[in-house]
Amino acid sequence: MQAVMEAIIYVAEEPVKAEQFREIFPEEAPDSIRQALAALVEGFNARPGGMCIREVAGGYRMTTRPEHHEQIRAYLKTRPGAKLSMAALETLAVIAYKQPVTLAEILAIRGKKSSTALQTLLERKLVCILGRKEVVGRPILYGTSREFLIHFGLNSLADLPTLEEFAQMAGDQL
Amino acid sequence: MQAVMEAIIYVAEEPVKAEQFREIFPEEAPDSIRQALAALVEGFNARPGGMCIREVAGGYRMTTRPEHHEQIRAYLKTRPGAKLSMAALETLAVIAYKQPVTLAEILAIRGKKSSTALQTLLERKLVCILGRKEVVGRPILYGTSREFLIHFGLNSLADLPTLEEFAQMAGDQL
Amino acid sequence: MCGPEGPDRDFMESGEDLNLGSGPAAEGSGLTIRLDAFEGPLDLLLHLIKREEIDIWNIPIAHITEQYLEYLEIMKELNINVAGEWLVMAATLIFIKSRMLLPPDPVRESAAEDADDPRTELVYQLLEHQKFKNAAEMLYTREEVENAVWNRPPDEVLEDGNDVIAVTLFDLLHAFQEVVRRFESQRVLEVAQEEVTIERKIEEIRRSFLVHDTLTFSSFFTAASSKRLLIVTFLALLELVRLREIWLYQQKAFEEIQISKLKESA
Repeated sequence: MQAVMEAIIYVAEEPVKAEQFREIFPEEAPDSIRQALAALVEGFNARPGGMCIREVAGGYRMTTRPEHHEQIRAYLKTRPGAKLSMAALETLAVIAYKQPVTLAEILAIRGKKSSTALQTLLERKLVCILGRKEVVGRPILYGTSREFLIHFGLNSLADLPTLEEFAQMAGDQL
Repeated sequence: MQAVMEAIIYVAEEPVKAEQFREIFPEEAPDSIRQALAALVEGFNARPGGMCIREVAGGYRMTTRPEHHEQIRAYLKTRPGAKLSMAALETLAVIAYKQPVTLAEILAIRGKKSSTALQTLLERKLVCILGRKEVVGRPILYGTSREFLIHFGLNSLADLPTLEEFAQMAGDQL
Repeated sequence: MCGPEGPDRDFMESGEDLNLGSGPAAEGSGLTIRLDAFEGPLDLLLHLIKREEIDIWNIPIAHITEQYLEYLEIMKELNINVAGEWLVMAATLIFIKSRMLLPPDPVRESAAEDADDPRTELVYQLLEHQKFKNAAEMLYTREEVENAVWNRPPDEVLEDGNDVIAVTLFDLLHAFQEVVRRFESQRVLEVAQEEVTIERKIEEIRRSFLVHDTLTFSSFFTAASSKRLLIVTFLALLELVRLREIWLYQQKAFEEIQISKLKESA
């Protein structure tokens, strides 16, 4: 079973969720699927290879190990991907921690217009529209997407450090 | 060195040739590269995993093991449908807009080797051979097939939108 | 412009949405820098507070206001379009300053001093902003890590696959546009100088660092034929500093500024 799981994580374009394995192994008990998965991840990551299996966005995903990035990049002849600007990252941080949040609320925290940054985030699908706030003007509510979790290698929003940690840091810095 | 080799075979779109590793490890002796490669392939294929490294078209390529194909196919069917890889999609786009076109011309436009992608497109019957170009070497000319039109719901190639129309479409969606 | 420790480098750092808008501008250069592509007034205040090592709970408001207004002047000179929020902050600072000059209300003097301090609200706003700047830093670090891994390019693993393909015409066009974009980006040098954008300039600079490890700061400006090109070059260098691809330094004060490429961090 572990070998098939490995092959499926390898071919999958998206992180594979544990539930998906239940469909593939309908005759297996959920518990033994979970155990096989855990054993696979542990065993795969313990070997001194070039890849690893990581938990991202609630699923399992195979990637190269970060420590080889220089040689892989040289081989692929790629440049580091288009990184987000600090303005976009700040806007994204506000959305991640305050979601669901409106553009006006983002403006209040950042103290500056953030529509260009928000546009970038929407285009890159890191942010999605969650609905509208039932107040005057019915402004759009924004939140982070699954793509956000994948982009930052997070398993869930709970993996983010708490805001209190950043508040304390801010207190120490100023 | 083996871990990096493994990672590179993993990310590569095309089978990786031994000579390519010489470029990646210029400081290593060709002999030790050959040995490391042989050890990698042997070690990788000896483990009871879901993938293997195979020698294909004079290079090394990572694939799933054939014995798991039934279950992998079952998994792939749970998805909305097998997508074409970005490489195949780009190659198909170049052929659609530039046909009749040779492999060398595709390479020049995409800036990347495209033979595996082209192979896939031929197998999927989205692309067909139109004849040979009357220049030195008489390279094969490729074009899109009837399947291609059917798949994309086009009546004829003249129905393909122009890039300008596309830009407008994309603009309207945002 | 000074080395990486220079006081104002980090303030003018730019984002990926570096746009040179083409509003009406002085000297007929047709160049206006939109400030919203840079940072906001809170960032400037935090920058000043850190630079001057000011206690955030006791901001010398008159001094900070003066500095803030000086920056606004410089921005105007640089043809930077000052957005409304900058003026709102200027008004807020001037208002706080004037309130500080008033004698304290004798009735409420014994009450919580803090609550009556006209600076309190601004302080909380600054702390809140710094909090999210820290969160953004964390995201930046995570992004760096994720940038260093690759997912396998999905290709056709099952070579005998007869699956239905889930590709729309839209995907196809998008792919073609991607190819065209890549193709065109490889031909930067053929582009007329008038059209040099920051992105192209960045690519140009990257190329010169493929050949050289160190170049002088001024060498990037000698060939510039217009003010616009000077500014574009300048912003491109700043962007590369932000991306940590290059760094600027001086051997000694007042010496020629050198630019070196940074080795990719392993």
